[in-house]
Amino acid sequence: MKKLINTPESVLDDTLAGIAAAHPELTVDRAARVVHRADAPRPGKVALISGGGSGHEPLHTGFVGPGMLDAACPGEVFTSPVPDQMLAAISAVDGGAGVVFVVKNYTGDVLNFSLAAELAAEQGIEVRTVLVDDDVAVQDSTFTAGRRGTGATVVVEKVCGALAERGAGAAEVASIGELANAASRSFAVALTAATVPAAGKPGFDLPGDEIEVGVGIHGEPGRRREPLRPARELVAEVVETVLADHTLASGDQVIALVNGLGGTPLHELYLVYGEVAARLAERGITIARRLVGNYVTSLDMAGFSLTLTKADPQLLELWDAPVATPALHWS
Amino acid sequence: MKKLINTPESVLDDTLAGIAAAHPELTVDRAARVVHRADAPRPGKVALISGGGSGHEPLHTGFVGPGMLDAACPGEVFTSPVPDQMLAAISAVDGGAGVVFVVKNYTGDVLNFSLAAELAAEQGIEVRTVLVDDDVAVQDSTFTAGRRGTGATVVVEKVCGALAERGAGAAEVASIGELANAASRSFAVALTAATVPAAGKPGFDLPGDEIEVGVGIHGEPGRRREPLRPARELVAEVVETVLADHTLASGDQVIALVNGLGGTPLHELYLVYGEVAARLAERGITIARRLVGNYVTSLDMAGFSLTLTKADPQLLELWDAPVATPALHWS
Amino acid sequence: MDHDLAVAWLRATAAAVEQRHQELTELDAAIGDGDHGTNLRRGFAAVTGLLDELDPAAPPGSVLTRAGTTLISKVGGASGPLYGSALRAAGTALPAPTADMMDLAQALRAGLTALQKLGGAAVGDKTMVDAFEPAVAALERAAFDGFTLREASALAAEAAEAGARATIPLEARKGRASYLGRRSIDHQDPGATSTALLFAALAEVSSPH
Amino acid sequence: MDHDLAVAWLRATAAAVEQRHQELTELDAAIGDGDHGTNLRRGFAAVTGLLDELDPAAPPGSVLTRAGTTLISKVGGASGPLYGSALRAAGTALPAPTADMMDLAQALRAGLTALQKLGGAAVGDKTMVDAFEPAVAALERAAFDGFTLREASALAAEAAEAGARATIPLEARKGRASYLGRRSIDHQDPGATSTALLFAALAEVSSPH
Ligand SMILES: Nc1ncnc2c1ncn2[C@@H]1O[C@H](COP(=O)(O)OP(=O)(O)O)[C@@H](O)[C@H]1O
Ligand SMILES: Nc1ncnc2c1ncn2[C@@H]1O[C@H](COP(=O)(O)OP(=O)(O)O)[C@@H](O)[C@H]1O
Ligand SMILES: [Mg+2]
Ligand SMILES: [Mg+2]
Ligand SMILES: [Mg+2]
Ligand SMILES: [Mg+2]
Repeated sequence: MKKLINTPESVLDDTLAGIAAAHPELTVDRAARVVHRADAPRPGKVALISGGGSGHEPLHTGFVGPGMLDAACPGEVFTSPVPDQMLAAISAVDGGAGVVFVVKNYTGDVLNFSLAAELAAEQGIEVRTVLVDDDVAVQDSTFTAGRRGTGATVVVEKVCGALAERGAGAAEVASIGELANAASRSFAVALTAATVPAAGKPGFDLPGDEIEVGVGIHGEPGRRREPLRPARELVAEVVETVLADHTLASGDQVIALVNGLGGTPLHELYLVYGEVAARLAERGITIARRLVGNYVTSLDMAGFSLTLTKADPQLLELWDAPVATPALHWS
Repeated sequence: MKKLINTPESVLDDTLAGIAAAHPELTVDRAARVVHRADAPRPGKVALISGGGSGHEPLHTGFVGPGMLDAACPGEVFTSPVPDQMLAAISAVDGGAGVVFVVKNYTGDVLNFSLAAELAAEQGIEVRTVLVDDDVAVQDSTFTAGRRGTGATVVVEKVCGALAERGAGAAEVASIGELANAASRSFAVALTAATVPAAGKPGFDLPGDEIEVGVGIHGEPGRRREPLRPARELVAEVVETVLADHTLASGDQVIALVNGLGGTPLHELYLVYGEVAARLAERGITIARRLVGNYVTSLDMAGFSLTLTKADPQLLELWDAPVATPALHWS
Repeated sequence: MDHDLAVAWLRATAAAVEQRHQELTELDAAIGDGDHGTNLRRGFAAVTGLLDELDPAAPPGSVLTRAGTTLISKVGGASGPLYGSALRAAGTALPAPTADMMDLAQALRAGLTALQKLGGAAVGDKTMVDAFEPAVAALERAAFDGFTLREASALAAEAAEAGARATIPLEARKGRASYLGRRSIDHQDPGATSTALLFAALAEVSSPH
Repeated sequence: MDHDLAVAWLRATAAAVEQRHQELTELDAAIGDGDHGTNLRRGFAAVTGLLDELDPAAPPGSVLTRAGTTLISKVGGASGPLYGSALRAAGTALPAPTADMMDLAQALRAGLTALQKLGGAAVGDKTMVDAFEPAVAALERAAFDGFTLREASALAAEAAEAGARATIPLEARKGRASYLGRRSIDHQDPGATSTALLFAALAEVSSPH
């Protein structure tokens, strides 16, 4: 394992030290493991809180700031945060106007955030939860833990954050998040496996020229393994897979996210985006907004994910609203 | 070799197709291989043009836009662009107020840009060139091609771009670039080698737990090879190395760039930044501004570089000036 | 079960986790995300810290409850809330200052119920429930039959171990392994395996040395 | 040298580059950035395209000049401007419609001068100059001694080849290899190697088949 770390045990704390040093505009509570807006709590504003295992940076800490999250709770690498973190986040950023959690649908995240919500309720604080489950690689059935939350998290956090910034109520913020999630589908392909620092070796073997199609952001194995093909073919198949589970028709608009998994350089992501754009253009689908880069990563995994969010004027308007976070920044 | 590409030969063109699709605010001339501001030429504004081999994205294409470059000329992967590209860029963006090239100091870049400048001069267009040579891994002597240009390129392009945007003359723009370059020093460490698509295999072997200390952004071997150590020790040494060649004293301010080489995830870069900040704080050096992320990459190479630019009020003011490019964006 | 036994049980579990965390992590790497051993190790290290500072007069129920709270605060992942809630519910159900066999069986049943309520898993879903349920059932039977704690906990440990092994041919329907569908078959569930450690530790501290 | 010989020379060079680009790239990977073969291959593929379309009446000098321009436009890297400028200068110096041995030697000297003016390298710096200079010197001597083109170009090819091999023990002082300092020793310079191909191609097309 070759990583720029001190010890596997201290990765989260050392990373938080770096985030604290790099972003004076954020408050980093290393003891409580909470990153929050320095100007929180903002009276009358719904507190938007998310979190999850570390190793997916910039998710979620890189999305804290005006127009997006009020606080993020980073867990250990690939391990969901604990309820104490969410409670600390609430007490740091709750402005008295309600709390909304954005939770990616993994058993650990769901359980820890729901324990936190229960404990908050005991303190008289009502918490609403938006569950993100956009990964079409997993069948959403009673025989699975349901679809995983991946790239759509960025869209959900952005539009919820924009609405919260304008003073909308908790119910409204949660419901736009649910709407954005329902409008989103994602699918990922890994070229290499991620190495969790504590494990010290790649999470799975991916020999020679093979790729994992439908991989999860913690290295959960995908739908199948197959030989790497030219980007054009591979992307065409990924687009097919996402659209097969979507309700997009010619004339529709989307927000598209071509997301790197951590170890794939930007020029490859642009190349992939070019193929995505060409395939969608063939079907008459317009990419109204897009992101190309590393947003929801999986440590050093090479590969990419595609997220398509069907966009209506309201979602686009919220997407365009000003945001000032380490990873998303526009005005 | 596992890459999201179509063929090694088409990497540049396919990447440009993606950039064109992703950035409607830029004009991408795929035939001429020039990326330029859509609103160029801007009469009365000095045209700031850079370029270099591809594989270092977002450099340079990601720095085209208001407040930074007018045009970028991407060469083949790790191969400098050809003079035709620079001439095409000039004719696309020259607003009649002079042209400034920002050139990283590599023989190929220097020769191709200087041929282009000669040819432009034959057309009556005077070109000034800012040579970037910040990499302290190379001895700057008559027995070498001189220091390589690396991370400081971002700083040079930013401050030159800010000044050009305000209508400064070509001499002034070039001289602030030279000043920023002279105030900058960089040093890089590779954990893995980059794989050039056409070569199909890593540029060098880096067995087991070894790292290349002082590596170049085209995988040029560094000062020495040594075992990977904890980030704290490694970063301390990198900081030492950069400072040993710098004129920084307690009380000075710097712009710091902790730059990923392409295959290193963001959480490691933050961790490195935390160590850099701690080491500089010990010496009384203040990091006035910083960037943490992938800015001057080397394909899929894992590792990082550190750039420290001694900052005076003028450089800071130009650094803070609004910029709207794919990779740097603030107002 | 009294204060000392509760403490001894948790310490023995912590020791077993410390010794076998790599095995748990490897099982989790195969069908999960490869952190189960690391998660529990972090959690039980914190539990050990808690035990070191504990009031010697604390009733056994409060020992378990506080250990559960510690697991919830330190583990994260799916297993933290599940084990934590189970211990908390068990601790709450345990009478002070000592509990007999039947009390213990009922308390652990209460823990299992809490675990299942939170996680929604039934026997056969290839989770820790597959080891926890048979272990509690064995305790209950043994208590009903008037067995000693030593005998009962040995039976429970056996049942948990058998339950963990019985997860091998199952297809996971809960947790991260469920993403794998049929490819989760032929792997032993990490959580069921750590549950077997928990009951083995109980048997260990219940036997005279 | 006439039109046909100039064309044949460039085609033979293109064929040699096509055949041996991997070797050139590997030499460049050792002490450079591993693209010299790829660069020249791209450039000479374009030169071949140019030759296919060329006016058969074009004097040999213009063939070389236009090939040089094509290399400058297509190669990039250090070698593109260097070879391109050398060919352009040589072509400009070559009288039309045919050139004798002495003309050719002088034209290639002009090419070398342009290459050195642009790149600033001297013999011994471990660059293409180390093969180019002895080859031109051999041509000049042979021309002075009244040798035929066949004989002269064979001597030049030998000198270039020897010059390329002689770069092995040198420490690079120009180009990317100079970053390596003493570690550039014990490697043959890729540019000197491709220069040897250029002169071998000249010898090849100058010999009757
Ligand atoms: N819904 C559930 N109900 C009961 N147990 C579960 C459930 N989901 C997961 N588990 C158990 O948790 C174990 C995984 O724990 P761990 O690896 O620590 O958490 P994570 O899956 O979040 O990484 C599984 O092996 C399984 O036994
Ligand atoms: N200043 C120079 N003068 C003469 N030849 C040079 C000079 N710099 C580099 N070269 C030659 O160029 C060759 C490398 O060419 P190439 O790999 O195509 O370009 P790059 O180094 O830009 O990748 C070297 O082997 C050397 O022979
Ligand atoms: Mg986990
Ligand atoms: Mg090159
Ligand atoms: Mg796990
Ligand atoms: Mg080269």
